Amino acid sequence: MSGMTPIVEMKKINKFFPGVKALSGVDFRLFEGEVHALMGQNGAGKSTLVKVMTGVYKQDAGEMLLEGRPMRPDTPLAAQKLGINTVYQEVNLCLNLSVAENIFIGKEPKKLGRIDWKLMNQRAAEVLKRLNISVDVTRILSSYSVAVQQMVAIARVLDTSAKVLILDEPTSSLDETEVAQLFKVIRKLRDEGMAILFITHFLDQTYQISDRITILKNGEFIGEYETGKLPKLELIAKMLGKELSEFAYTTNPDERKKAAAEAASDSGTVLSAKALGLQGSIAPFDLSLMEGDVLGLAGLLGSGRTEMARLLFGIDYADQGEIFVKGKRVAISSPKSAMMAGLGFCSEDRKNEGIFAELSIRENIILALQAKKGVFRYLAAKKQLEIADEMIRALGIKTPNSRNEARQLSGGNQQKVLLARWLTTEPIILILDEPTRGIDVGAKLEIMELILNLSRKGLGVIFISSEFEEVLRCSTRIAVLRDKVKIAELAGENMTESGIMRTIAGGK
Amino acid sequence: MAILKSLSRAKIFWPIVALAVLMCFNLFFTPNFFRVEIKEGHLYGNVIDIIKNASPIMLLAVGLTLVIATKGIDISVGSIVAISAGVVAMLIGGDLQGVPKYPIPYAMGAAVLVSVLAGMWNGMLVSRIGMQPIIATLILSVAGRGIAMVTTNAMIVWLYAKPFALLGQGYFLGLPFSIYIVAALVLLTALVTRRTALGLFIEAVGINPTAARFAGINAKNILFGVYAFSGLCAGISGLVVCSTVMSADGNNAGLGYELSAILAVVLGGTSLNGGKFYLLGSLVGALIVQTLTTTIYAFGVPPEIAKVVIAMVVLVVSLLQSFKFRAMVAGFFGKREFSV
Amino acid sequence: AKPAGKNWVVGFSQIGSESEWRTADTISVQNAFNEDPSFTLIYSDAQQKQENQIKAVRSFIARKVNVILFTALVETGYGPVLQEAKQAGIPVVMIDRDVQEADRGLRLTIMGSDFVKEGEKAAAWLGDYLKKIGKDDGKKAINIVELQGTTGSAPAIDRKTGFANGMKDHPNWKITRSQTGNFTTAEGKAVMEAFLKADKKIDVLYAHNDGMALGAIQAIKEAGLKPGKDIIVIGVDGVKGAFQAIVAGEQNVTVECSPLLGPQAVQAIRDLRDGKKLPGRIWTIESIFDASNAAAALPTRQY
Amino acid sequence: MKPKISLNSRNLPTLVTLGLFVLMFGVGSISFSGFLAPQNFLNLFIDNSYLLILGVGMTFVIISGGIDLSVGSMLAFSTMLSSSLLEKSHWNPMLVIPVVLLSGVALGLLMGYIIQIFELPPFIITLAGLYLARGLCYVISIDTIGITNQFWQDAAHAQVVLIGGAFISPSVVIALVVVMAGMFVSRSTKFGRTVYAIGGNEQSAILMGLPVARTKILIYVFSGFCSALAGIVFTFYTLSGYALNGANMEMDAIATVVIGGTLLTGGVGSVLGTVFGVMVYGTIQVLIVFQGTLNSWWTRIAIGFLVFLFCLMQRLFESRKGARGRKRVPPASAAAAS
Ligand SMILES: Nc1ncnc2c1ncn2[C@@H]1O[C@H](COP(=O)(O)OP(=O)(O)OP(=O)(O)O)[C@@H](O)[C@H]1O
Ligand SMILES: Nc1ncnc2c1ncn2[C@@H]1O[C@H](COP(=O)(O)OP(=O)(O)OP(=O)(O)O)[C@@H](O)[C@H]1O
Ligand SMILES: [Mg+2]
Ligand SMILES: [Mg+2]
Repeated sequence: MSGMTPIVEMKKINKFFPGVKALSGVDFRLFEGEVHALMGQNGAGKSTLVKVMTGVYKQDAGEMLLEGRPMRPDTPLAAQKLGINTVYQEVNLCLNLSVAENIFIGKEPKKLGRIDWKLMNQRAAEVLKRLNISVDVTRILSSYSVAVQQMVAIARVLDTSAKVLILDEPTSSLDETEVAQLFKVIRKLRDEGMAILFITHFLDQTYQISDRITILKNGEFIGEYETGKLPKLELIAKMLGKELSEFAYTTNPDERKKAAAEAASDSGTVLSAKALGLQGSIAPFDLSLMEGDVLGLAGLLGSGRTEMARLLFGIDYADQGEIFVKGKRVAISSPKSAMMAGLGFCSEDRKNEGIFAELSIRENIILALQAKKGVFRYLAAKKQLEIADEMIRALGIKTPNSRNEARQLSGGNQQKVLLARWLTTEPIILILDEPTRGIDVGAKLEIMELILNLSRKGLGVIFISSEFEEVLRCSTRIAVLRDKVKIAELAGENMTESGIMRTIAGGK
Repeated sequence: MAILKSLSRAKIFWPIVALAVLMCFNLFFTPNFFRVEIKEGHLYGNVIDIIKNASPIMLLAVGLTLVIATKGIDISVGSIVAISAGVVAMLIGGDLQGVPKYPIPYAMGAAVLVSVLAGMWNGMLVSRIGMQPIIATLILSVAGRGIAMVTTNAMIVWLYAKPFALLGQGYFLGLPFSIYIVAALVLLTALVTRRTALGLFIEAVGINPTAARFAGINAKNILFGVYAFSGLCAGISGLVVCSTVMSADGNNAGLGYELSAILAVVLGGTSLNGGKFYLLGSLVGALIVQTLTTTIYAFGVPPEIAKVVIAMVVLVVSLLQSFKFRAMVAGFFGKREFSV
Repeated sequence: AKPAGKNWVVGFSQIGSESEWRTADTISVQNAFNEDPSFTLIYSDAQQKQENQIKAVRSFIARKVNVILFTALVETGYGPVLQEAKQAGIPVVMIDRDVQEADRGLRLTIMGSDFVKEGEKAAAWLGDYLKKIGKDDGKKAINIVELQGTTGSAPAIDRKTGFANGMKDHPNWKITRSQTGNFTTAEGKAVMEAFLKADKKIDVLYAHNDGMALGAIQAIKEAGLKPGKDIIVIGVDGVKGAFQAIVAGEQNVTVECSPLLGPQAVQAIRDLRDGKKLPGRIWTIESIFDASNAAAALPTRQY
Repeated sequence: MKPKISLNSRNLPTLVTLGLFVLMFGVGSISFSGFLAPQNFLNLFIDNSYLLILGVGMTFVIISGGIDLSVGSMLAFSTMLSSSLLEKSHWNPMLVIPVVLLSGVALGLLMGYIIQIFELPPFIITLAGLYLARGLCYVISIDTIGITNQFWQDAAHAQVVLIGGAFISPSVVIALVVVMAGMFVSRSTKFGRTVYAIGGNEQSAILMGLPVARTKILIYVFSGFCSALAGIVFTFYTLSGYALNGANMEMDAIATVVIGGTLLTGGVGSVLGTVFGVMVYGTIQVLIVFQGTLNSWWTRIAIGFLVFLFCLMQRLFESRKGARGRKRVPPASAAAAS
């Protein structure tokens, strides 16, 4: 490799944001015909590097070369013209346009100077077919799930004959078959000579697809490695700078399960739902959660896990069934009433349903607590500061100051802020919808550790994750969903990956 | 609190600069602009006029600041001013001897009540029915003037009840009485929004209503509340407007005030995209707008080009607030970036 | 024309309801026609927009009215639609405000007042009054400030012109400041406040309507001066408020511009229906009111 | 343009507006003789041709998530400029038209440039534009300027007779051409689709590599052009320039666009919807004239009430439609922060 000129080479890149050194002296090389994984913890600077490369940000120092010649894209458009196509971390599409348009806008097929809609729709369907997706491409994008949207974002950049393809966490909301399909396409493109930069927090995926790995840590360049020559543990160690044994509980699920089962057996029920359901959203289900229980929700994308969480938290209003908290029937008609009843909920869509981008980190953290206390019992500034700093420390949120705007945080740190928001309300039941999505290994472990610690203190947790491994690791029991129906509850012996798989496959 | 203050101070800097520039212009070019004398036991001068005449806009701006912070807008306030003025005038009545038909406080209370109801109507359309604010309030801005005309029978109602003149024409400790009303309202609003969590909730709703709901904030009630409050402010403003000229003119009272007030809020640093709001900034914005008007009168700008002058000043003040513009002027050329 | 005694539909396109004067005008016309059951009045308010007036006249034609009463917002631009009315055989009677010369053939007659003349009357009155109180020696400068109506509106332009015409005989009269008060009391007051601070000596205030004059009177009082004595106050229109102010000695004069055109209009249309020929111009009866006759007239004022 | 009109969610608001128009016209026809005449229908176009043109420009602005308050004043300025060039400077009409259109383009460019480059809110900058254009009117003349120019006279008096003796004016032809062009541009060009994308999510549009800055500026240029053209058409209508023309007309334009189903939050709407919006608006006015006894101030209340009914109905239709899927975040809340 060292003999060739890289397609893209970045040398000694520096990028500062007010109070944050996002990148300092980062080197990066991307070659033709390779899949290059960029690894690092939340806030390591991965997305920033991508944005510098594609003209969203301008670097403060350093130079960039494209096929050996200096390049200076100053807008994403310019980068595209240079042959660099990107799917950014935040799915960036226009929900008001049709699926086909989202794929083709800016490069629509034309006939006699006007957009050829027929051809466009046809071609869009074809591109999506390569990803094994078949949807009505003339419908507007907002009518499809995040997963479909993610695939559309990928389809958009697959269409062209670009030299470089950048995918910033494209798989965070895809299920396994979708990932497999995506990888097939990526491999094909690689074999055709495209250079692909791939960012993910899934280590397995990194090993499945990548040829080489560049590791960043705290905005600094750690090293560039051949994937085959870098054992997984070493990779993790390099990313974390931490020893794995520190996370004893989670790495030893069996012991944990035993301990938790004991704890749960002699404690009371904190939450139970009886025949709770909403027409067209989720079929009536029963559910009960003990003190110190972690109930995992497993299922494929679109199986109705989010719907279940939304019903419990009063975001959608159930048209049948009832909810009991600590044995008392409660009327949950809004998130506020759910909160007052002792529930907390971290949404899977943190950009639109979680974070207040322009509010400070501190305000983001105390908001739910404040809402719980009511308008008039305003937390004094000092108290706010105390709570926020405590949380920032406890969850390891990377920020120089709790006064900074939340939008400046990296995705994973925003997730932690959300978690902090709910923890400060001291809920007795916490619902976490994909809290580990788009989060690096270190933070994932930290969050899972946190969940377990909380449950040990008596908190009841409902934990949703698309990774069965995580669900298995944390949960004392697992509810399995399929097609908006809760089909089974697994405990003890049956709680294995194959058990879940079999249950999901079972009914068909 | 300290942080909030320092932030708002930074925000308020540019509006104050703009105001200072306008004042400087007058210092050099308008004779006697800053002369303040004592007449009839109170202060008398252009500067006093500016404060006095800016009061109605300031009152509106207070309400609008909160509305705009929720990413809304209220273009009906001008019409509500007319309604409030009409109601109070009809209830006090045009008796030449100055004997009010109904006691003045009752009349004022009724006018304010009607205005709050109007605000609640807007709030209902926005928060419950989910209409877009500009359209929801467009309805009342069109119909409201009609309502004002109906209340006054399309006549200008002249008032002669002396005590009522205090609001808009009276003086207290040498200063226009209306400025105390403004001060009281602002103080109260600042207290309620900054000493409770209301301000934070309003900002949260303005930035991300869904997330606000998920965090347990009753976004609908907040929206409803700010529009009702805006109605209240417009109602008080209507009283002052009516008292200033001791008459209610359904056609012209408050005409175009909504644009001036929105301008004041934006010049004061609150973004039309919602979020952080700056009450003091809005007041400075209102002063800018009024200083401009008074300057045009006092300097003797011909009416034909007055509008052009206003346009230019609005433009310059807006540019002053643009970070990009300041960066450009400061010579940081080519530092283009997209915030994502 | 149709046979007499038959029911007629009258379309009335009014400018709007921008002032109390205008409202009085509208009500006067409406009442006058409603009192006579042989007329059906269709009324349209253009909300100060020329395009709305044109639309209204078009709709009148579609509705096949017998006659159109028309107050023109501006002088120009009604040619095409008046042409259409003529083609449809519908006579047009102008009321209060006329259309420009070129289009006058398209309408039957005009009834109403003359804004230029109002301005001239105001200037003439001022000349007499100054002579009477012996303030004007023909040499010493008389400083006049003017509160204009809405910039560009016909009454504002004409009343300014008329007054300027009247001033030609008095070289020592000087308009020191002139600014728009948009015909409103509030702005009249605000502008006058600024005038008072900028100029040491103001002898006369000429306001294009009474509303602004009344606002200015309050500003004068706040400045510690006596309106009507220290500063002579002239208004136009003759609204009730002005009469009250004249009686109170705070305003000196108002030049009447009567809005009560209804009875005259009905009479004209009746004549038309009866097949009589209308004169080319019907003047409204108007006078001027100052301290000498205002008190007597006050109880009879309708608006 | 899309070949078939299907009843999908995207053109539902347009159809609702169309339905309401038909309903109102039907009510008028039943209640008043002379209402249901071909000419009365065509009058809607004759009397609102300038509003149609303004509406097309405004539709683009609003779909992009912006707003243009200057259109009414720009129209007035355009009437003043053309009438003074024709009558005072005696220019050739063939020169006046392009110069006036260019002036609209220039003012639009100025506003668009400031909005885009300095990241200032369109509401405020176009408000400044409103004052500026109105002020320039007075600078030209505070008097009305009647137009005697023969070309203009001909354009004003000309009637394009259709079958059955009913006629339209040349202005209607111009307006329809603008409408067609607007429909074409919005549906079938990259520029048009970029406008929708910006309205949907500006940040996304940037990251998708769309020419956002250029498009945003062009939107205001186009709106400026439309205002200037509407001004010319307006002079065909009134044969004069008048500084007070088009006061508050921006609100009429915005109202018709909104009644036509375009969302003020951007991203959703259509030019055809605006056409129906204008028709509805015109029909309301004609109905009120035909009715003929409503007091002037009651008409205002009535118009306010009608706008209310319209928006209410649209909201109901929308929520009925939205009730089918589970309610997700509306795209509006993801609107770009600046
Ligand atoms: N627009 C911005 N303004 C200020 N700070 C920023 C901005 N964007 C990123 N940062 C900061 O730069 C650092 C790097 O962020 P970046 O998004 O590149 O991390 P990342 O490696 O992609 O993390 P993740 O895996 O969580 O997505 C973070 O500390 C973040 O807070
Ligand atoms: N606004 C919408 N309109 C129509 N269908 C929708 C809408 N939002 C989601 N869906 C559909 O509803 C299903 C539920 O998706 P969702 O992602 O919420 O499920 P889930 O079980 O929570 O899975 P996950 O949490 O892994 O995303 C999907 O099939 C999706 O296509
Ligand atoms: Mg990232
Ligand atoms: Mg989900």
